Parts: sequence; C-alpha cells; structure tokens
Amino acid sequence: MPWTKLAADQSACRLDETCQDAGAGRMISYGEAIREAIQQSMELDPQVLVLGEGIDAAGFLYDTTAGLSERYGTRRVIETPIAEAAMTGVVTGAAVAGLRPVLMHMRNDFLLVSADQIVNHIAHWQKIFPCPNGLPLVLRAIVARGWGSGAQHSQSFHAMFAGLDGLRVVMPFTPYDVKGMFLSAVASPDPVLFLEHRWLYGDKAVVPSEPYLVPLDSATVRAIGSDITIVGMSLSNRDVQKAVETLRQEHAISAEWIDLRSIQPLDMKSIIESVQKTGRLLIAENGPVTMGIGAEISAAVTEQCWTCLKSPVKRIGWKGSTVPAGTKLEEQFYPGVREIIDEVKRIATYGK
Amino acid sequence: MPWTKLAADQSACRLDETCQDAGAGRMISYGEAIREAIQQSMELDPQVLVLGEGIDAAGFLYDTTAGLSERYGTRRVIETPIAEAAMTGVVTGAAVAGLRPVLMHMRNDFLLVSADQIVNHIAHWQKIFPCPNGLPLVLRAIVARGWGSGAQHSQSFHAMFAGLDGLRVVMPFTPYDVKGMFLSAVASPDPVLFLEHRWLYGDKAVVPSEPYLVPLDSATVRAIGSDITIVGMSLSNRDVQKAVETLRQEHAISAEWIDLRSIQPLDMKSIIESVQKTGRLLIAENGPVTMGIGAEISAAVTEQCWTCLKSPVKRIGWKGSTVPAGTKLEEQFYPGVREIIDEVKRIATYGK
Amino acid sequence: MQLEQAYRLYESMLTIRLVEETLVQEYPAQQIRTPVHLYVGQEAIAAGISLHLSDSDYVVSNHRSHGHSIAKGLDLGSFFKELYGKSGGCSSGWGGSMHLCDMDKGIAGTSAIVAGGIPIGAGLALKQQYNAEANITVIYFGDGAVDEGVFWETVNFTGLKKLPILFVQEDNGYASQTPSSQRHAYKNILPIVERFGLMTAELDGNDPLAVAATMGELIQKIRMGQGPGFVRCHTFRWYGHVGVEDDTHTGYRNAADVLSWRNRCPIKAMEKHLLVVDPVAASKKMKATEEIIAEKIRCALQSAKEAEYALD
Amino acid sequence: MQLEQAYRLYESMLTIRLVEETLVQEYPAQQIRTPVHLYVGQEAIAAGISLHLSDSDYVVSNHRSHGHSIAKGLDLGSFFKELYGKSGGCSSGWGGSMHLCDMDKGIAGTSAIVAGGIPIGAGLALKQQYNAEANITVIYFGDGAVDEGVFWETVNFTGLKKLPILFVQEDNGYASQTPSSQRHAYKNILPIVERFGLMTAELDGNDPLAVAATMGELIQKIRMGQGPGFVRCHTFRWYGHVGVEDDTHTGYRNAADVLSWRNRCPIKAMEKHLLVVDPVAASKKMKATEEIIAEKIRCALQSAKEAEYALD
Ligand SMILES: Cc1ncc(C[n+]2csc(CCOP(=O)(O)OP(=O)(O)O)c2C)c(N)n1
Ligand SMILES: Cc1ncc(C[n+]2csc(CCOP(=O)(O)OP(=O)(O)O)c2C)c(N)n1
Ligand SMILES: [Mg+2]
Ligand SMILES: [Mg+2]
Repeated sequence: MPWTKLAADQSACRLDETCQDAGAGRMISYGEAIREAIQQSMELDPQVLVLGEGIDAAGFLYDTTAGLSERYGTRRVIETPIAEAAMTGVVTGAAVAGLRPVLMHMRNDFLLVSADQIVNHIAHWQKIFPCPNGLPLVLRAIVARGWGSGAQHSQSFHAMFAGLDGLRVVMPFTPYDVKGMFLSAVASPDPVLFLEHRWLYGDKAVVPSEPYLVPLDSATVRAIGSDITIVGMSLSNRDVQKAVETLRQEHAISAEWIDLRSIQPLDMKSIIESVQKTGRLLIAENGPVTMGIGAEISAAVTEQCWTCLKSPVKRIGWKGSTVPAGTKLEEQFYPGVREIIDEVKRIATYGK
Repeated sequence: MPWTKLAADQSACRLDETCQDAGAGRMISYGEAIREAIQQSMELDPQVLVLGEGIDAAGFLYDTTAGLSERYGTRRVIETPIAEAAMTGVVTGAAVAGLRPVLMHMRNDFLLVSADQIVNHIAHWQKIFPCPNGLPLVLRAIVARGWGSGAQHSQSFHAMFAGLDGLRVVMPFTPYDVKGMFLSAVASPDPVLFLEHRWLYGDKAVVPSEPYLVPLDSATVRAIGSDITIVGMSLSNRDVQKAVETLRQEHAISAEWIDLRSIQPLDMKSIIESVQKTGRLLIAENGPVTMGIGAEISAAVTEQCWTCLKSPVKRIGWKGSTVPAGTKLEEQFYPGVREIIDEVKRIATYGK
Repeated sequence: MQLEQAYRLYESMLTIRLVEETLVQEYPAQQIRTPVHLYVGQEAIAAGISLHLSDSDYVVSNHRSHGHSIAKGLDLGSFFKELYGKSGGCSSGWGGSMHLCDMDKGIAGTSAIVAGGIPIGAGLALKQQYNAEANITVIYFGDGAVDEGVFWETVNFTGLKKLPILFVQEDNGYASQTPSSQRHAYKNILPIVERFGLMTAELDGNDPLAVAATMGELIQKIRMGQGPGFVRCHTFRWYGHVGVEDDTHTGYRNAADVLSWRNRCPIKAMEKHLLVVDPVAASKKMKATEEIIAEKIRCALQSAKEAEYALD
Repeated sequence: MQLEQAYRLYESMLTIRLVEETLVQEYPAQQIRTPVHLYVGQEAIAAGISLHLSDSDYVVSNHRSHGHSIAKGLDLGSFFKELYGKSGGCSSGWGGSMHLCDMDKGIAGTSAIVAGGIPIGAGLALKQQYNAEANITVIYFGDGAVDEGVFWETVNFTGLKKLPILFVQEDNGYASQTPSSQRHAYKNILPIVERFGLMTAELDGNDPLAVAATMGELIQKIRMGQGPGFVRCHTFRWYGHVGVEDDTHTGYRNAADVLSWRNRCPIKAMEKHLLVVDPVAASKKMKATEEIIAEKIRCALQSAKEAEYALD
C-alpha cells in the first residue's frame, strides 16, 4: 500500500509543521500546492482517480487539474455530467469496491445537490456495513467569496456537515497544509470533505516538493500568546493573523492564534490546552455565526474549561446565512480585522 | 385574507397556552390534531394545497391526510412521484406565485434529497428577491425512532437546518401545539420546516375544535422551577417531563422545564429569563449532541448569562449521528430519564 | 435450461420463500424488531439473476433486500442475526432488515433511501470497468425508484461510460400504496432508457425460466462489454409494503388482481416445470431440497435467537 | 410575421445586445462586481418567446439571465442598478447578475444552481393551472441543466399533471467548457422527453423568425391546455462562459465554429429580413430604434452609476 509507506517514511524523516516556516525552500501557491498534491496522489497510487465537472476542460478547476488527463488518461481523470448526486454515489461505490476516488466541485454550494448521498449514505456507510476497503473517498470543494457571487455561490458549509461522525471535514489554510492534508485525505480510509478557499489560492509559502502527510484531525497553534485564544479557520485565519499582530503591537494584547484546520473531528485538546493558559476564547467563523462550528467549540470549551475561563467564549462571523451580492452589502456582511480587534478588546477587558 | 382574520379573532378571544391545561374539553391525539389542523387550513383558505408521497393512498401518512381528497379533490390533494427535490421546487414556485402549499414527507430523512432546494433556494429566496406574496410554504416531515428503523429512517435534522435565517424550523410536542403551530405555519408568510415526531402521535390532550394559532417563535415553560432549567424539544420533552417530576419528588431539585418548540428562530429570551433565575441549564437534544441545537443554545446562553451561570451549560443527547438498528444498540444509543436525572444531579452539585 | 441449473433456481427461490415465511411466523413475537419488506411473490427475479453471478459480481439492493441478498449467497445465520439485532449479524446489528451486506459475496450494500443505492452501484461498476474485470454489478430497484432524479443521472452516466451494469426494475405496480399511473408520465420506461444506450428487456418476473434465460443472455453481453442493460420485470408482492400482513383489505389493490398474481406463483411454476422435465426424480428431489432448506433455516433461526445482542 | 411584430422582435434582441455590449465596455472598470454570463449570440430565443408572453406569464431563468429578463420587460434601470449593487436594483442589490427578478413583469426568479430553477417553474405553472388561468410558465435552461436529476423529475411531474410549461433548452453545445458529447449518453433529448408527454420542437435558435413562429404556435397550444412543450434551440454564445472576454484562445471551442456562429448573428438576420419586407422604411426605423435603445441604456446606466449603494 503506497499510503502506509508514505506514512512510515514520514515518521522517519519527520516533515512537520516547523518545516514550513523554515524559510529556505521552494515557494509555491496554495493553488499550485493543491495541483501538486493531486498529481502526486495519482502518481503514488493507481487506485486514485479524480472526477468532476470541468476538471478536464479549459479552466481545469482553477488550474488544479491541468495536465492530469494527458498524464493519467481519461480513465483516471473523468470529466462528469452536472449530476452531483449521482457522482457522489459513484465515488461512494467506487470506494466501497476499493478505489480511492476524489470528486471535485467548483463550489461547495453544489454539495447540497448531493446532500442525500453525503448525509444518508457516505456518513453512515462504514458504521452500518462492514467495509473491508474502508470508504476512502474525498469530496473536494471550494468555498468562494466576493465579487457579487451572492447567495448560491459564497456559502461555507463546513458547519452544516460537521455533525456527521462518519465524515471528516477539513479546511486547510496554508499552502503547506493544503498539500499535506490533501494527501492525507486521499490516504485516509475514511471519507473526507476537503474544503478549500478560493481566496487562498494565491497565498505562497515554502512547500516541500516530495509528498508528505499532515494530520486530518489536529488544529495547529500559529502564534503563541497568553491573554486570549483566537480560533480561525480557512480564510478567517487571514484576518485573525492580522488582528493578532495589531493586538500585540498596538494594544499590548498577546493573543494565541489557533488554526482549526479540522472541523470534524474537532481537536478539542489543542483548543482546551490553549484556553487553560489564556482563559479567553474568540472563534472567528468562516461562515454565519449561528449554528457555526464556533457554537460547538464554545459549548465544549465552556463545559471543559469552566473554571479557567475568565470571560464567556465569543464568536464572530458573517451577519447571516444569505450572502448578499452588492459591494457595500458584502462589506457590511463580513467582519474584518477591525471587528476581531474590537471584540478581543471587549473580551480582554470583560468584567474589568 | 383568512389568516389575518384568524389572527385577529384569536387576539380577541385569547386562546393560549393555559387553555390546554384547562382540563375540560375535547381530548384528541397528536396525530388527530395534525389531521384536524390540515383539514381546517384547507377549509379556511382555498389557496392551501397539500402534496406528498402517500398522502392520497392507503395509510394516508398515518391517517393525517385521510378524507382530504374526497373533500377537496385531487386538485388540492396531490399525490406525488417519489421526487423530493422537484416537489420541493414545485412548492417553492407555487408559493412564489401565491398559493400556500404544504409538502409532506413520511420521514424527515428524505428532506436530504431536496437539500439543494431547501438550503440554496427556499432559505434565500425572500432575502434575494422581492416576494410580494412572501414564501408561504410548509415542509411537513416526521422524525421517527426505534423498531430498528436505523441509520436512514431515524435521524432528526432540526439542527442541520437550524442555521438558515430564511427558514423557520419548529418541533411541536403537544397535541395542542401541533395543531396551533401547524395553522400558524400555513398562515406564515415565511417557509416553515414543520417537524413532527412519530412517537408523539398517540399522546392525547385537550385540543379546541376551532382553529387557533400558536406562535412559531416562542418556547414555553411547561414546569416552573428554581434550581435548574432543562430545555427539551419534541420527543425529548417526554423524558424531561418525567425527570422533572422525579427530581422534585425524590431529589428535592426544582427544575424548570422549557419546551423549545421553535428551533429557528430560537426563543433566547425565554431561555435566558429562566437561566437568570436558575443559574443552571441542561439541554436535552432530540438528536446527536455534537452540532445539535444545544450547541447554539449553550454558546448563546453562556455569552448572555455569564454572570448568573452557576455551572457550565450541559447537553445530553444521542451517542452519535448514525442510529443503529439492533434493539440493544438502540437502547445504548438513546439517553433516557435516568441519564437526565443523573446529569441534573451532577450539574446541581457542580463545584460543591 | 439444464436440469442442475433448474434445481438451483428452484432451491434459490424456495430458500427466499421459506425464509420469509419464517419471518411471517416469527414477526408477531416481536423479537424481530426492524421493518421488513417482504419479497414473497417476486423470488424468480433475484433467483433467476443470481444464477448467472459469481461472488465477484456485485449487487446493490434497496429496502426490499432479503431476496436479493439471499439469492446472492448471504449466510442465513448472519441474515437472521441481523434481523434480530444480534451479534454476528451481517451488518453487526447496526443495519437491520434494510441494510444487509456481505462484501465476500458481492453484496455491497443496501440503501433504504429510494434510489439511493443506484448511483452507488454505478461506482461499483466503475471499479470493475477500471480494473478491466469481466464482472458486473446488478442494481435492484422498484417502479418507485425511477421517480427519483438520481436514477436518471445514473442511467445517463452509465450509458455514457458503458458501465457493466444490469439495472433490474422490479415493477410490482406500486410504490408503497401508490400505483405507477399516479407517478409516471409515461407508460413504458424501456424505450426511454434505450435512448441512453442501455440494452433493454421486458419480462414476466413471475416466470422463472424466462427470467433466468433472458438475464443469462443479457448478463453475458454486459460481461463481454457490449454495454449496460435494463430489465423491467413485471411482478407483484403478496404482502403489504412493509410488515407481514396481507393488506388487500386496505383497498389500494384490487382483490382479484391480488388473487390472480398469487395464482402465478413463481415457485409453483418451477415445480411444474421440474415435474415435466424430470418426471421421475423431481418430486423426491424437491421434497429433499425443501427439507434441507427448512433445516438450514431452523438452524440459522435458532442460532440467531440464541446469539447475544449486538452491543456498542 | 406582421411588420409591427417583426420590429418588436428586432427591438427586443437589439436591446439585449446593446445592454450586454455596454456591460462588456463597463466591466473592466470593475464597478460591476458580479459574475456576468453573457447572452450575446442567443438573443433570438428569449426575444422570440417573449413576443408571445404577457406580464401574467412567468419566466424562470438561470445564471445566463440577462436576455431572458430584459426580453420579458425588466426595467433597464433596475437591471443596471442590480449589477452595480445599488439601491433600486431589481433584487435590492442582494442578487447581482445571477438573481434577477420582477414579479410585476412575471420574472419570477433566477437560480444560479444549474437546474435549480426548473422545478420552481413547475410550481409557478401549478398555480396557473390551479387557478385555471390561460397563462403559462417559460423555463429557460441550458444543455447542461438536463444533466441534473431534478430536471427529469420535473419533466415527469409536468407530463403527469399536464402543466402549462414551455421548457426552453438553449443548447449552446457546452456547459461551461465541457461539450454535450462528454456529458450526454444520448444525441437528441427530444424523443426522450416526448415519451413523458411533452410536445417538442427543434429549432435554429439563431433564426429569429423561426423561433418566433414556432414558439408562437407552441405557446398557443400550451395556453389552450394541450399540454406542456419542450423546445431545443441550437445556438452559441459568443463570449466566454462567464465574464466579458472572448475565450476562443483557450481552445475548447474551435475557432472556425466560433466564427461561423458569429456569422449567423440573429440580429443581422433580422435586419436583413426587415430590409426585405419593409425596404423603404426599415433602414431608418432600425436606426431610430437603435438610437432610442442606446439612449435608454445611457440613462439607465447613468442612473445606476449615480445611485446609492444598497445597504443593509
Ligand atoms: C427518498 C425516499 N423517499 C421516500 C421513501 C419512502 N419509501 C420507502 S419504500 C417506498 C416505495 C418504493 O417503491 P418501489 O421503488 O416501487 O419499491 P417496492 O417497495 O415496490 O419494492 C417509499 C416511497 C424513502 N425510503 N426514500
Ligand atoms: C448544481 C451546480 N453545479 C455546477 C454549477 C456550475 N455551473 C455554473 S453554469 C454551468 C454550466 C451550465 O451549462 P448550461 O446549462 O449548458 O448553460 P450555459 O452556461 O451553456 O448557458 C455550471 C456547471 C452550478 N452553478 N450548479
Ligand atoms: Mg414497486
Ligand atoms: Mg450550454
């Protein structure tokens, strides 16, 4: 099995987090890292195939699938009809039978068309059936934002699918993670909903050229701090990062920044460890606040860190569940660095 | 408009909560109350039509639609193909055009087949389009449990659809509420997901025979108490009710029992008022704990009642998101009165 | 049909029938606590198909899955255990009647969502095609499942990719209690799916010999890569949609129809055939077969009753 | 076709064209901040249909909605304001290019989910049938939307209930950059949907006279309750799938095809026709029409640019 070998190699040479900040090395973008990860997964394992709308057509899903069909043939690179429900069933069946299919969606909004297959089938399959092959499939989907994409093309469904034990959900933020987590998603015996963010595609960082794995179930501390913990996810990390810097420089607030990375399962251990130190928590949702993953984190942290919490867990996120199209409406809709800073200041001075 | 008239009549004669415990009056079951509500809504308003699989066929959706087609004709009582996605779009279009359609599903699990229509269309429609007629549609669906119904026929999707501003979600518990809330759902200009519980169909109570409205956005206090607040929803109220009695009688704990009734919007005001008094909160989810509506309630209450909370908000619910079929597995899966009592005792003695 | 095959077909149908009659007997004791959708009356279809399948061929089934699974070789012990929610059940007690599975036998899974299993079947077939196997996937569904869009999406994808699939529509005239005429804008689905590049056949699903013969030919063609196939099998379920009661009294099916279909019992038809083609031995052989099956069922049932409940 | 009608048809097409050419010009200034899917090249379809519709007839549209909406009478001011995200936009600035609406004009809504609007159209038609109106609903969609199951479910329901619907497939050969042949197991959808009880027609969607004539007849039949209809209109979009660029260089469409379709401009065809049937006045009239439209667009655009941004 190529994937067990990769995992073994990795524990030998220990390519982990620290690596990406090493400075030296090849810089590539988030989008390029995805493309490389897809290509390497196909190279590593002939059982990997990719399917989707527009993956073998001009555009190539923002270039992430360019060149694949020339290299691996249309047997392994399957341009599909616009039939998300059936194609989701198809990858389920293929995974049951032992292939490692990756189904790709240009927008995660389209996942809803296949919600029955995801929720009623994929998320239960391994629990109700003995699955000698596991259920190694990846649903890759892009979260978008802005330019008036509006109600049906700017949603983020990480939280809607976060309550299903049988489906992993991840939201990588960095080029390093997106590559390593994609390879882990393909390697995983469990189905994975792999949510990318369109606005991160241009971000560049050092990414090793060889294949490597980043765990699917662990958050990561991206900045160490002592006054408050801020949890970001996917794009919201970008604002968190800026806020953390400003808070340190201008407000003498030392914030610990956790990039959630995994939505299901939640890495509560990392969050709790941090909150035990800081006593304060803000979750920056990349989505509507209500019923966001922040609700679950808040509830769980409050249960488990009651005595060390100095102020109630707070959440910040979109103004609602329908994203408007107009420019100013969009501006009003999304919170930004400013709002995070203000919220942190309120939390830091809570009760004082 | 028949519905404004009904609302007006009602504010005159004040048929409210208290009425149901009045003792005197006609006893009917939850199932009969639904049937009566459907029939009266059709009688009141010729723009109301009902659609669904099996609604005009032997069985009549557990008898709730029996007799309707004889009375109102197949023009208004539309037996449909097994095509939940299209039929959901059909009721959306019909509501846009000014009818008041009610689409019925024997199991709420089948809603997932139409998730795109619900989430990407219904829940956004009124926000993005001027809707002179509102979007007066009802999706009626039954939550089931037990007898090995298993993974695909025992789910409860109230929480999955609770994060959509443009969709009301209700879960009536009593015969009185199920009738009044059904009539309110049909009267509402907004789309309503109306979730019944199959296990409540036999419950009997006093139900006025005339039409009346119960609000779609308010929780109700079903037992007054001072030591802890317990929020139940739909069937979980049944265990809460028993637990509250036992707690009072055997443990000298005075619990306030709130029946949530409405999942979206949440009646946070009622919950907070209660928690301000009791200082303690347990949510008994009728579904998996993780990403349940209890998470949102917990997060919101903690934010808003921080200073009066004596212990962290706790949640109790199903063991996971895949419901097993086997008898003993089911027993292990669902918490019961015992678990609620134990949890309340832990909460009540928290930190002591 | 060769005699040996005919006996196998008979045995397969009779096994399904006797298993389900056992369920009918045992169900009132309320120890089988899972909704059962009986296959009685429709046995010729799964039996006639499975005659031509090996363990490497897949089947995907729906809520009415007993016959499909048993014909494909599901162990009766693990079947009964599953229905009793016992440890050792084919789905470890998690599935119940509507979620049978045995990957070693090619029983890939069962969805209780109408049409939910259909695209999953296409995925199984995609793997068979991908690996250039000569194996095929059989997808079972009813006249109701074709109402769902995902059925049409799958038919299109199958025709496009020429997947090795046999679509088996068990047309018993009703989806639950609703007749096809109230749900379909068309009378016959076959000329429609033909346009998607599927080979088609229409069959009396209660004629075991016809089923076995036609399915055999079609499956052979599919194996040889000549494309996917779709068979519409007219049949009738004897019992109610769910549960173990005769539901004729509820009135949605006319009593004369019920009777006439009962008179067209596929097992009786097979008995008659065997008596004709094997006049000397048939009677005895059938009796022996029945006894063997009954004994197997007794053991399997017993083992299920005695087994421990599945626990988490 | 009567002369007056011909001029209306011309005006309608030209309005769409000039509006979208305005978008092409204005888009690079980045003040129209919403993804635009241009209809240029396909104008004859919406214009030819809308000729036969009143405000009481509904249309439901998809991502490529400008032409459908403008032909149905959407006010240009509220159109431009919507695209500029301004107050006074037809969807209050919430919708953008992909969510146009004007219930007073029968523009019931627009879904950017492929095929998402199709069943909604059936619901609109259900209400028309329910109230025994003589009005109809037109559902616009592409060759891509028929890939989705919900399309087939809706066709079935429509055929079953004989809803007053005109399904309009704008077959421009591609869904985004993927040709039909890579997505459809069948060559022609018409004989398939016919089996569901739909009247069908196949059209050169770039021939405005043919479109107007055929649609007129079919719409009349649908109004009179003769059943639903389905028209496949062959056409071609001149610009890229989204945005205002020519995308021929990306190679998915062959340059010769693009050119040949551009040479079959529906507006040019209409001009030619008017010059033949009204040789004396046409030239002048067309010029006047163009000026009026251009002036209307100037005003509308100006009002949009000057309007306040929509705020929450
Ligand atoms: C998506 C979905 N909708 C509705 C149901 C409820 N349901 C269960 S079986 C059934 C009828 C199926 O009829 P058919 O496909 O003809 O199979 P049969 O029962 O006749 O064998 C229905 C509507 C379901 N399980 N899933
Ligand atoms: C459910 C869904 N899947 C995918 C998309 C992405 N998408 C937008 S337009 C389009 C192609 C539509 O093609 P067609 O129906 O032929 O219309 P055309 O653009 O050619 O007018 C696709 C795939 C979407 N919007 N919705
Ligand atoms: Mg049937
Ligand atoms: Mg197209």
